[in-house]
Amino acid sequence: MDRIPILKMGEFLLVTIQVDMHDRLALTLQDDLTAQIVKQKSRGVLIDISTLEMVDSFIGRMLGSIASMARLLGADTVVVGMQPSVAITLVELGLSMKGIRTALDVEKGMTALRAAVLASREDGDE
Amino acid sequence: MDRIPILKMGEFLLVTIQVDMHDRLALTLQDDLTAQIVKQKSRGVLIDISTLEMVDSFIGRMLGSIASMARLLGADTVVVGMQPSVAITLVELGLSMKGIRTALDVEKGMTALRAAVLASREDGDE
Amino acid sequence: MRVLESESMPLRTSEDIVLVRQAVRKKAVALGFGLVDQTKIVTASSELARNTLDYGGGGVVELAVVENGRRSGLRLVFEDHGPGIANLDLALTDGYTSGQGMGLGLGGAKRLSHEFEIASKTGEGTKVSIVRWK
Amino acid sequence: MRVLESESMPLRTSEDIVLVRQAVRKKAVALGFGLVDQTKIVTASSELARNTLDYGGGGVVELAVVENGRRSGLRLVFEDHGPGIANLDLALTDGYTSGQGMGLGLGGAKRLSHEFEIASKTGEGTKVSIVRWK
Ligand SMILES: Nc1ncnc2c1ncn2[C@@H]1O[C@H](COP(=O)(O)OP(=O)(O)O)[C@@H](O)[C@H]1O
Ligand SMILES: Nc1ncnc2c1ncn2[C@@H]1O[C@H](COP(=O)(O)OP(=O)(O)O)[C@@H](O)[C@H]1O
Repeated sequence: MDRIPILKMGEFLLVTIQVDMHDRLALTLQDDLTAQIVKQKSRGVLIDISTLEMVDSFIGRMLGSIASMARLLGADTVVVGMQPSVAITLVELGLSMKGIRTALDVEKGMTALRAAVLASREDGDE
Repeated sequence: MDRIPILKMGEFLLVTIQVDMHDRLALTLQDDLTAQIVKQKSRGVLIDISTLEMVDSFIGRMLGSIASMARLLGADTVVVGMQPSVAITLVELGLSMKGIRTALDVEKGMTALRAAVLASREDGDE
Repeated sequence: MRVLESESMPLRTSEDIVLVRQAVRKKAVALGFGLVDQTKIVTASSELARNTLDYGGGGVVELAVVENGRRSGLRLVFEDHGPGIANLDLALTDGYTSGQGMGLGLGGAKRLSHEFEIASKTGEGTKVSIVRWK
Repeated sequence: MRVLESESMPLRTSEDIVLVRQAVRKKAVALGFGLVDQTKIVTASSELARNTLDYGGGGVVELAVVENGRRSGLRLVFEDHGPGIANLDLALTDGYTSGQGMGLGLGGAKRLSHEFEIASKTGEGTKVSIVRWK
């Protein structure tokens, strides 16, 4: 597989990572997502990692970069479904995923994104 | 309660945090532990947080400080029993507990400490 | 957003932070929040309560059960009459602390909540409001 | 420490890192590691495999099932003939990277393992060995 598909759901983008990504694939995803946010004028990105059995510092950094770039482009990012064993390992690895919102599942992730978009509209901007 | 008890188990110290600690109590624990490591010439510290329902940045920083100070005094620290919900929240909070080893339970924590002590003896020093 | 019930608690000592955490947990459980959601809002409350105490010189928190259409949630409003925050962007930056902290309280509380508002005036005080929906 | 079985895998491309992760997972499962322990050793292997590739210019990893008295465990030895590491203490410091990384690979792999050894000579290469006991 050389590309992870990006789904458009209204004003949000949904990515479900279903394979053990090699590093180039992760970088391609990062680029593709940035391009899609711009193209679709998306307000939010949901990244479902519930099937990921491991997040190392490379993937952690990728998730952080996606969130930062999305923010610059006016979109919020929520990482969804992180397995508890992955979270425990991340803590010991010493990785802080600064700036990354998480949610238990896609539904809760949507709730979080909608609230964020609503809040930033009320404010005019954040 | 104004003190959390510290148990001596051979060359290790065991602390079981069983209360929702207020900040001063956490700082007292930090001081008491440092004093006991020196007094007992301990090689390792096990901190059991399995009953803690929350770790905020204050407690996270305390755990990190204990590990750093213990390290300076020649002792390894293992934090034991972190609940998955706590780990997931720590990741979103953005806290990296740099330098902290974790283990699922006290038994696995002891395994990790024994291995660390053995390894540093074989090396002469780390 | 409709307020269904609300209660206020003082924030004067570090024991008060513990009481607030426990009250927030109780309300979250009563609202039917799952364990992870409970932990998130309790952790956010602990960060903000400590700021009110340490930087605001103490204050109050209002815990409210709120409703918005079909959604119910928990709203927490922390208020103090301390020195205020001169530069809000800086204060919200992860890693920035003017004290001994880790600089994650405000940014972390924001991520752990669904809504986050902060208002502060130098010399007058600070008010931080968060909501977490069920 | 007695070696019960061992196998070697090349590390030449970023796909090889994925294969190593999968092989490590398989061995950890076969040894009866719990899910968290599996995840820890797999994550450590991923960090070290990437270093072998990115900094060491490629190399090999040896996966071995080992035994020490009644304990069984998994030992991974990563070896390359790259430029080596001039300052090991610096390389092991959390947050230090000479590249684009997060500087957590070596320190993190050490924490995620029960035993950790590193040997490196400038101009000759680097060898990192970790063990995780069941
Ligand atoms: N209630 C408050 N009153 C005055 N200043 C505050 C208040 N809350 C936060 N601040 C300021 O914002 C900074 C960042 O806060 P925070 O992100 O919670 O990190 P920390 O609590 O670790 O310092 C604080 O160091 C402080 O200068
Ligand atoms: N196999 C290796 N060969 C040469 N240098 C290495 C090797 N492994 C690690 N290093 C050096 O150690 C540094 C720290 O490594 P690490 O902690 O894994 O962080 P990162 O991989 O994010 O750079 C690297 O940036 C590199 O300079």
